[in-house]
Amino acid sequence: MAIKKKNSKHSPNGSRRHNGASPATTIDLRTYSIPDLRLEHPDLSVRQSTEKDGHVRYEVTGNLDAPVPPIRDSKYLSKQQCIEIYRYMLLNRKMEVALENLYKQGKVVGGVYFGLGQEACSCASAYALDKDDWFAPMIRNQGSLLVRGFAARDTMMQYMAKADSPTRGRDGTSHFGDIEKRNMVSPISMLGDLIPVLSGVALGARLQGRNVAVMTYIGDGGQSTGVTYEGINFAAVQNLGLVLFIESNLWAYSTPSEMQYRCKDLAERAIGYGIPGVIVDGTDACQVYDAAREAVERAHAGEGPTLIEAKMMRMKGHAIHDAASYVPKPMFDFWKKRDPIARFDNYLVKEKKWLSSKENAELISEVERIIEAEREIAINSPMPEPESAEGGVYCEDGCHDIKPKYGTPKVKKGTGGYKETEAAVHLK
Amino acid sequence: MAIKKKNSKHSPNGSRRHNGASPATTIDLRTYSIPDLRLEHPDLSVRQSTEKDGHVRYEVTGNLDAPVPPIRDSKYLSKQQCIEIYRYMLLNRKMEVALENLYKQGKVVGGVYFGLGQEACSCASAYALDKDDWFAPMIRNQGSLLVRGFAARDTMMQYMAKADSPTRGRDGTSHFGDIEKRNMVSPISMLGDLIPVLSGVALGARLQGRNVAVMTYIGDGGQSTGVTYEGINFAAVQNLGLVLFIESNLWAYSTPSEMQYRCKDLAERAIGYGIPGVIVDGTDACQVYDAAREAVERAHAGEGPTLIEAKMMRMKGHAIHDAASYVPKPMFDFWKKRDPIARFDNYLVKEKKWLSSKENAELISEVERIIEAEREIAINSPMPEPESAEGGVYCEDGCHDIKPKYGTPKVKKGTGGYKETEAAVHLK
Amino acid sequence: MQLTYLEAIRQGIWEEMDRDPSVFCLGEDIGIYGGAFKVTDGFIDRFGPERVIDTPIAESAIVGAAFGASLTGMRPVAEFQFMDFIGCAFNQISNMVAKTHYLWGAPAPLVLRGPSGGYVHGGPFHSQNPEMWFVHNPGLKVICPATPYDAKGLIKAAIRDNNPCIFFEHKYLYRRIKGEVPADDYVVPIGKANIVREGRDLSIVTYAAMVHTALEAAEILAKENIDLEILDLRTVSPLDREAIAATVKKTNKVIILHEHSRTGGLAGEIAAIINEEVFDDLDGPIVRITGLDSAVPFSPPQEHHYLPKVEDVVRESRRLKAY
Amino acid sequence: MQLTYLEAIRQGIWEEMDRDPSVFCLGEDIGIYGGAFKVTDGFIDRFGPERVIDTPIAESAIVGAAFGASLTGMRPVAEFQFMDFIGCAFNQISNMVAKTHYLWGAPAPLVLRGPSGGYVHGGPFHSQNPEMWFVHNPGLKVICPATPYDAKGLIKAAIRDNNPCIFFEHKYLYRRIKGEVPADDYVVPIGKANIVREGRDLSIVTYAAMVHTALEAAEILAKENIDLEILDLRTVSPLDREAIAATVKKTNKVIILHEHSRTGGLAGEIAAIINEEVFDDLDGPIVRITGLDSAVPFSPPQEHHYLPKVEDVVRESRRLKAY
Ligand SMILES: Cc1ncc(C[n+]2csc(CCOP(=O)(O)OP(=O)(O)O)c2C)c(N)n1
Ligand SMILES: Cc1ncc(C[n+]2csc(CCOP(=O)(O)OP(=O)(O)O)c2C)c(N)n1
Ligand SMILES: [Mg+2]
Ligand SMILES: [Mg+2]
Repeated sequence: MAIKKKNSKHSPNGSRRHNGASPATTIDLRTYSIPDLRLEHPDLSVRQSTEKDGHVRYEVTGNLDAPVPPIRDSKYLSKQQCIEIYRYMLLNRKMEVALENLYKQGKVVGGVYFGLGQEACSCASAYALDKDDWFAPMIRNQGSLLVRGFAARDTMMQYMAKADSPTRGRDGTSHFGDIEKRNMVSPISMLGDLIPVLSGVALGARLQGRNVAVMTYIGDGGQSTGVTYEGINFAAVQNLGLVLFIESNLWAYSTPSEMQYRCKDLAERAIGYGIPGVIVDGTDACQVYDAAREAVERAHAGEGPTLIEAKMMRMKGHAIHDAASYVPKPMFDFWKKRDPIARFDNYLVKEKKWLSSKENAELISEVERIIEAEREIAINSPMPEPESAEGGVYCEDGCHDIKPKYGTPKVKKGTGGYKETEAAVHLK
Repeated sequence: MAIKKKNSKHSPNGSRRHNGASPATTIDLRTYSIPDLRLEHPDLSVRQSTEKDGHVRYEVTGNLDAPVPPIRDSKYLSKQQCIEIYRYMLLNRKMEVALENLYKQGKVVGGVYFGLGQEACSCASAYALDKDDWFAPMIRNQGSLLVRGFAARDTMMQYMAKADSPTRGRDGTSHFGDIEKRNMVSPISMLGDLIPVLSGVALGARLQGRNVAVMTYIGDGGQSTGVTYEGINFAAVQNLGLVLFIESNLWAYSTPSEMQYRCKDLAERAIGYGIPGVIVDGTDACQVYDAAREAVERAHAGEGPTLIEAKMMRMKGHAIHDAASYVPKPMFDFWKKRDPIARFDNYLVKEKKWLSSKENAELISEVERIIEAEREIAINSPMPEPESAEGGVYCEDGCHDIKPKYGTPKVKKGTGGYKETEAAVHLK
Repeated sequence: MQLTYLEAIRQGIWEEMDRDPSVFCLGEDIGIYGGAFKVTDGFIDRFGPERVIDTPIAESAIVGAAFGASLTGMRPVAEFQFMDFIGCAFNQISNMVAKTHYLWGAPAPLVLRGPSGGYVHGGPFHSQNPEMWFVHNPGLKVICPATPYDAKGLIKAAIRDNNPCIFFEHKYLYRRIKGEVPADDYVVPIGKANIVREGRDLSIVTYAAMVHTALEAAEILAKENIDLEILDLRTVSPLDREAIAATVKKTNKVIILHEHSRTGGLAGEIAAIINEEVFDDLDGPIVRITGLDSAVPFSPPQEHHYLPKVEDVVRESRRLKAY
Repeated sequence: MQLTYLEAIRQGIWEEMDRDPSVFCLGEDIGIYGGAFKVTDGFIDRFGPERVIDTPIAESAIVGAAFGASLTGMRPVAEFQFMDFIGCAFNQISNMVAKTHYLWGAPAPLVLRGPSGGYVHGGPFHSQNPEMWFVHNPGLKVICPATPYDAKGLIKAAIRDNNPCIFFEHKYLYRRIKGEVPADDYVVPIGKANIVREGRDLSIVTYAAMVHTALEAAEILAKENIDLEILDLRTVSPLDREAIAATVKKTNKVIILHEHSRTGGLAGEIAAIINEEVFDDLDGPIVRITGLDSAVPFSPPQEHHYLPKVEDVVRESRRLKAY
């Protein structure tokens, strides 16, 4: 990411110059570079059109036959790391297949949300975090949870509302958290609220002398919320290590991204925040990782937030109930060819030859065995007792021993700063 | 405004190109032009610094001796119009002097807010509106109210909480509205909420077949609110004629703009909204007018919103109680030299010779007479009866006859679009 | 004809849009998709994308824009995808919309509507009943219908009302209940409660989905010779004080039943009203049956435990009868 | 020593910051300026800009960031410049902060504090008492002190509490009342009400500025041989049910007095509690004295009319005594 070294407080994306000294023509020309790691720039565009039968439908235009680009070699990932990410992506997908089956068997409470087509984004982003870093997934980032050390059963039990689920039945999907071991903040349904929260995590850590990276995600739809703006701006002004992935997957429920914003790419919003923005192909794990890792390193170096826009498509409906019939079919065809797992498989097996077909097959069946075993455990967990609905609204005395996670917070040193203020005087 | 003709849906501020076809080096370079009408670019910057005595204070750096730039000749304003704007600016200032005196005489309830140093911004912006356009002032835009045909007594009576004030005592300051004659929406204290509201006004008018301009204001501080973002984005996506002035007056209460945002200029945020942004010297009435007028014309032509950042300084404290001792004194000196009225006076009298000194003196005393007369009327209004606190929470039957302001709304024509939907069938 | 609760609401809005060109809809996914629950299904085809507007995900902007449009004489109907998200527009509703008429006299004829309520395993963020925050917010009308007839008549009344109305549609009822709805144009007056079952022993004051719970309990209790009177409030702000007073005057014992959490809930307000209006007529304490004081848990056994049930009404009615 | 209410709060936060390095402050204009009401005056000099953070004007971000920091074991104290602006962070408070512990077990030791209340001609946007929205929001503790002693002891307790606390400071009291505050470290327990005046004829249940109104009324009524007992709730969530029940059991008659608007207000909740706990002890209807059901008007005569007054308490006490 070219912007990495530019650590100026203002306009990290750009430079400016004035052309001309004559008053009448002074105009401020600014050049911003939004690094774009993609190896293709799909030009598809969606709009509402009223058809002859009176129906309003979405229509797609653009080159739907463009060839599939290659995977971009990572600047950082080793062979082993690539395979590990690939394995997480497989786990992610197989787990979601298992969830779909559980749903069909009537074992799921409510709906199921899928990250189909977005596994590279979830897995390679979370893979870029260090152990001490923090993260919060959104509903499609079930892969991130696996990378961060949660078991598939955790998510499965959440969907089945089981007694042993991380929230003991109280919430579903990826709505759970863990502040003890895995540094995960639970999402809530309201889109964008996590962004200032993760910024606050970075602030808390910094007060304890630690620059941690805090990664979270937001959709092309969810980023329209005001709290997204407040949260990113807060991180920018406070120079906090927020790594925000905008999962630009073309749809927000049934609404195409054209109806969420009017700029060309959401990464452009980084300019107005005064922080680096970068665009990656969200179906290319290497690009996702590289951008994420550079952002994480900026965070660790105390250089502030980064906005990463990952472009891809949501390859199912909003949730399992939604057949996505509003999506023009050619869009599915276009993006199906860009399936992140098929492409990574091809890259590892055929291009790089880092995996033999046999090893690949073994890996796949190992993953399937794991998921099957997890599924068994999850299914066998009981439903919670009705009475377990009660209690825990407050953290009662002794329920938690709260101390700063990273050691004693920094305190202004010496008494030089001490002043006989009104309060200090009164204190005597 | 150079962007005026660029009516493309995406990135109206810029163009983009890809440099290089080689995968490893693809980077997306984008050039945005943010037109900047200013004839100087002050480089002052404020930051917190801990001094030897342990006190944390604001420190200003930059060239504090820069010469005062000339007024930029307007592309549109005639001599008469310039004088009229000047007259409103005088009225604005004299009214605020009168308010300050009323306060000292104990006649004001609560505080007084001033637009000192910002009169050009309030008056010249509102002057660019046509009669059918809508606006909503913020608390410092008392000049806008005068331009839009309200009398000084209206604002004065608001401050004194009089029975004849526009809100009959129920609210103070510029918190009043008029949807019948002057197309004004009342502000509320919460910053930014007006922005989607004004966008909605434009939407309502458009549904009635009319593209109106809707002008409102927001401070460099208030624009940090999420609702600002939601509102501008809504106008951008819906292509509504919002004309938003960011009054970049360097302070939000005691907080310098450096602590509100990290980009260089707030006009840069226009890029992320995909709308035109422009910077003007907020102490130069001609620049303010020209930018406002072009934005209003864009709105009338159905070309969508415009973001105008007006740079200036708040020349008093936040309100009358605030001595603004946190502001480094040299900043006041710097901006005092840029007083919008003194500069405009000099421009009209000395440079353009559009006003003789005598005419100017007459104008000033006419304005003083008007304000004195308004003051008398305002003072003589009674206080409201206690019981007038009651009633009017709901609009009861017959309290308003509501009909579309601009005629019958557009309705989808013909029965071609009609479809025997479930609902239609049920309706039979 | 027999309509579902959902279809009744849909027809109500449809008819108002047909009748009055100043009515239009906006919200998330309400156009081509027809809304998360399909309340506006087919609207975009009939009324066009100008009057059926898909918005960005920005609740404060949706409410703000609806309010702004209402100031020009339009009558916007804004959908919240779930009423749980209404907190995202809270300030806009409370400080901008609700105070407008009182402060500067402008009417704001807008409707904010959407699905609320539990019993569908929606979990903590898709089961909420947030009406109390708006009951405690002068300037708003808050409507919570229980039947298809009322739902249609009240949505039409809300659209025609010159005040901001918040219309809570109980998602459990959407497709689960059907009822007779006349073909002719009609409205149900806002602010009027309705006795849905006459009885002599004690009164249940309730609304929305709980009306059906109360009716079920009444059937059971009838067999034990306990005769419930059930008052469906229909509108929770402004409240129909007369109707509340009248039923208590008649039966002298009252249970207030609501789905939302107990503390600070509507039952308290009604208890205070009863004290003010008919204290001397009370022959027993005012009893509350409500949701628990927590978020609504997701897991079905927990949700069941959390929410008021028929057996709760049966048990409390027996207890109060015996008092 | 004698301190103002404001100074007591300021000392409380100061001492906690001195004592515990995990406590820090954030908010608008709290640093060099010391806050709109100067509650954090001098803090930035003493504790440095890292622990006294001036934020952008973004209430949802302030609450979100405070919450995030609390998850790392910090104890943030976030200031709202006026509590009227708390609606701008409503969703973040209600759905993120309040539900956290119940849903996924994380404690969130943060304090949201700021000035609330009327009687200062602040008008509709600077006089609000928005506590009810949070009382009806399980998972939050809501604190409204009336005296310097309680204010200091409760702000310290709130900072040490492992739950999100909302701390309403009555701006009318800030500099108008003084009271004895011990020099030693102490806390006042959250959730415990306090009898500030013992009496036998009837009870006034109230809190915050209204405690002083009730005390003034009691002086007047004492001359007429009407002896008021005054219960200062101090914490409005969780409520001290025992204390409420005990005073009603003692006097058998009760007036609930609060400043915020009537409908959906705290008096309703308390009326319901009294019904549940001590119905048989009531010798008269539960009486409410509250603000009117509208925004708080700006003009002094109107504001005076809107807000509860000493004479209201005197009049209603006489009436209830005679019942
Ligand atoms: C504030 C808010 N408003 C509305 C919703 C309802 N909702 C849930 S997901 C969704 C679409 C989200 O789209 P996007 O952010 O693009 O994420 P994606 O589903 O594409 O991953 C909507 C409207 C919500 N969760 N939060
Ligand atoms: C949402 C919200 N938060 C806080 C405030 C309190 N407040 C009133 S004015 C102000 C400063 C505004 O600064 P700016 O927007 O730059 O406008 P200026 O006063 O400089 O014109 C603040 C913090 C408010 N009115 N609204
Ligand atoms: Mg999306
Ligand atoms: Mg400012």
